[in-house]
Amino acid sequence: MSAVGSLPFVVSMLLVILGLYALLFKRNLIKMVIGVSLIETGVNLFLVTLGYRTAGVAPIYTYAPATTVRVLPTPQALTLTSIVIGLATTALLLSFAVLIYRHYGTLDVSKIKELRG
Amino acid sequence: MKTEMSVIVRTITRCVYPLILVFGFYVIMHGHLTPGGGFQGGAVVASAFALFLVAFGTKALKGRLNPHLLQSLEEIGALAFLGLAFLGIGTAFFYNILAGSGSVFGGAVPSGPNPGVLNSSGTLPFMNWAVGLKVMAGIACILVAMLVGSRKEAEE
Amino acid sequence: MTALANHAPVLLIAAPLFAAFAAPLVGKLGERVRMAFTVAIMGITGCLAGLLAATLYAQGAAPIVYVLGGQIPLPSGLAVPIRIMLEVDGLSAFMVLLTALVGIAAVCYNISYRRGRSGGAFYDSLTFLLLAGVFGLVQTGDLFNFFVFLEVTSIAACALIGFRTWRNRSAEAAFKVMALYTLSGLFVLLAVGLLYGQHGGLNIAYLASSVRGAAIDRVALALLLTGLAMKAGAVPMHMWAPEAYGEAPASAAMVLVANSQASLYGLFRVLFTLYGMSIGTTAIGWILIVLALATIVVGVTMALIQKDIKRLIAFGAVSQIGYMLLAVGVGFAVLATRPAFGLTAITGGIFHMVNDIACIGLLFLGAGVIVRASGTRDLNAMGGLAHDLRATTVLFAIGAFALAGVPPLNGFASKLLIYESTFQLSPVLAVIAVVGSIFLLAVFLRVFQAAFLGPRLLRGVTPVPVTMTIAMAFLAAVVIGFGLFPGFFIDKIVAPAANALWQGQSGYIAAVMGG
Amino acid sequence: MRRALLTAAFLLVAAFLLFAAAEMRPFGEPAVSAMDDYFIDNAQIDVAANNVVTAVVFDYRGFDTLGEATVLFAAVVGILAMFRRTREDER
Repeated sequence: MSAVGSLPFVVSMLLVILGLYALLFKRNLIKMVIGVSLIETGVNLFLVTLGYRTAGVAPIYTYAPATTVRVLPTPQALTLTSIVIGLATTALLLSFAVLIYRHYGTLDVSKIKELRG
Repeated sequence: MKTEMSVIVRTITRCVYPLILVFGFYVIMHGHLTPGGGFQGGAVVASAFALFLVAFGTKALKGRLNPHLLQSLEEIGALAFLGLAFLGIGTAFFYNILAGSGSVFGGAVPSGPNPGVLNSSGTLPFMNWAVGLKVMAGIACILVAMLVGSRKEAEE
Repeated sequence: MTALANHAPVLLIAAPLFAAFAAPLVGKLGERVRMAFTVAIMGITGCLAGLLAATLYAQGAAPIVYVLGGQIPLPSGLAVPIRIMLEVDGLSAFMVLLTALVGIAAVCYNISYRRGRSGGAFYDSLTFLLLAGVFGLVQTGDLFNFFVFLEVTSIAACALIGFRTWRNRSAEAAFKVMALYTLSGLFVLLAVGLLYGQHGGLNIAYLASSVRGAAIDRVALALLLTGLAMKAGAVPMHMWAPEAYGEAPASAAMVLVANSQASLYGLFRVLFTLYGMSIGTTAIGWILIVLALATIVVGVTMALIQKDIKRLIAFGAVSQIGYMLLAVGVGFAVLATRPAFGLTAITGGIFHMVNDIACIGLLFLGAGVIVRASGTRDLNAMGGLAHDLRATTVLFAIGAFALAGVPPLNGFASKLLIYESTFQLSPVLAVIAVVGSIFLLAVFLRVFQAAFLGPRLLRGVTPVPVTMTIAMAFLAAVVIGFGLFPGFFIDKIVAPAANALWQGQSGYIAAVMGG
Repeated sequence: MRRALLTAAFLLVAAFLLFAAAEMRPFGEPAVSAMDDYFIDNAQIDVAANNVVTAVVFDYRGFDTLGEATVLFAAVVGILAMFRRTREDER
């Protein structure tokens, strides 16, 4: 059945790697926040893919189709939690970026270093 | 900085705003029956606030979105959630005391696929409402604080 | 009383959470009401911590398991725990006591520290959130729940670091630390995901019983170690720590150190309880030892060249994390052969945690008083503060000497255990540790001389409010008490914690899984 | 020098993550699902909820949700504190 093997996991990890790249090598604070956000998305995607069962339907009984294969509910709950945590993190990071901009008038990491001396 | 968008955007916002609110409240209310729940519904409602802020700018702050009220609402939502978790302390923290008790919200549901009963699942709908209130007020609070904070930039 | 004792683990998290949620609302009634409220809740929390520890020690070695939303750990006929559990063993109880100690000192100090400044309700709220997060972190028996509390502490900590919004370095430090904390949190989450995908459970005891050291398990271990070591502030990812401790307000800096120690607790929990013997303990133990030595060396040498008093203490705090990591690394390296000095090393490392938090906390609080009184952080601009701040001078001296490991004080008691045991594994380790301590003593002698002795350089020094002195005196009493009667405290609270690591894995698993 | 170290660390972590993903079990075939099967089978009995995910979020793993609400609360308080009005004399 599993023609795709572990490809979905690899794809979500690629997203994580992309985010890491942005976080480590970009000089703009907003781009770094985007990097963090990308890593979060990658990890969330990874969690959701963990819960899939081939040909499964959502584990909700209201007007559910008559099948017994349902995907696992726990990863969905975990992902929900981690999405909200990601939202909180991103919001706080962005507000720090606004504060930094207020102090230095720039979002470039290397320029901030120069200004600080 | 121009705080208001064009008349088209404002009119459309006025039309769509109540619909988004209704949808958000629906998602919160049916959290234990259909996909969704307190967080998702709260986020939908908050997106209506976001639309409002985008369309009307800081004008929206006057009267409609009072940051102090929002903050208090968020705290009340958080306290309500904590209180609901405390209800079950007779057995254990987070024990669902109402589920299957036969009272107003304790109705049992038939096993397997069914149309759903709104007053079921014990404390779950209350928790959905508490979290929904918390999330909508919280996100709105973040949006307002950031708007005011970044507007200060433009002035300075 | 028994009902209260039964629910103590969760109440210990719920009480600070309640304080955090309600503080801004209560604050609307006035500043004094809010102060009384925070002090009352912290008092209750402290009593609960004592009650929990007393209950655990009374029932012997078996951990306390608290199932959230249910009664029994395992539903009949199932081999996987389905609900979140709190599991308190000797080490958790020790960390709970340590956190309560820090919390009491911080809240007492805050009464006058934050008076008349903006955002007092936010500050109290964030402090309680951080405390609640640490309480959750050290008690939880569920790996995903651990991640959630890790994030609670991250966000509260970063908001506290950036709290002085008018300082440009605060915002910068907060951004940097937040990015790093998030990264470490996501590493932990990724590891949780990997373990869940492999074993289909999230409970630490369940995972510990099913981890066999397969490739995925090892990857998860590496991610967990990286994430937690990052958050504890070990070299090579230590650069955030001095900025964080240096920029945070004094009482928050102390709680931040407790937070770092909670991450260290997580590291120990993962190594000893979750993995234990299923991995090559010697190799990982030596990795920890090398990291620890690097942390000591970097912390001490960087402390030597600092001019800013808070950053200097911060580097001291980094070096102390190295000592704990060193001791426990030694313990883990010899876990397979189990010589007696392994247990001694772990005992020393854990004892050093509480000693470190008392001394570092005392120093940070003292530095807060100094900065508040003199209006500068620059050591070269200070001088002769002993004329005006008599009590602070004595208390700061106690903290500084204890941290450097001068004999009658508590730092010596734990460092002696560390030296003894590391010497038996390899004399080089002990020598580096001793040299580090000597340099630290030199650093703090210089600070003491620069800030307190000499002619009076500053005029119009602000007097110290009495609650701030009480908070410092409380910590100083801990420092002296632990220094004078180390045997008593090791016997009562440190030995159960060390045993929980050294041979507690099977008990930890059995408490949930049965048999 | 710094950049080279950073690149090396990045490449190491990337290779590591890809290795982990490739080692995973095949997609769509959970290795152990006893816990989740319990949820699917018993959510309607234990919690009387049709939506199993909500049952997990608010009942079986309700404590996580409390933590998550706490995180959001902390972020809101933090952001409000960041943009608060400060007094001139405390600077």
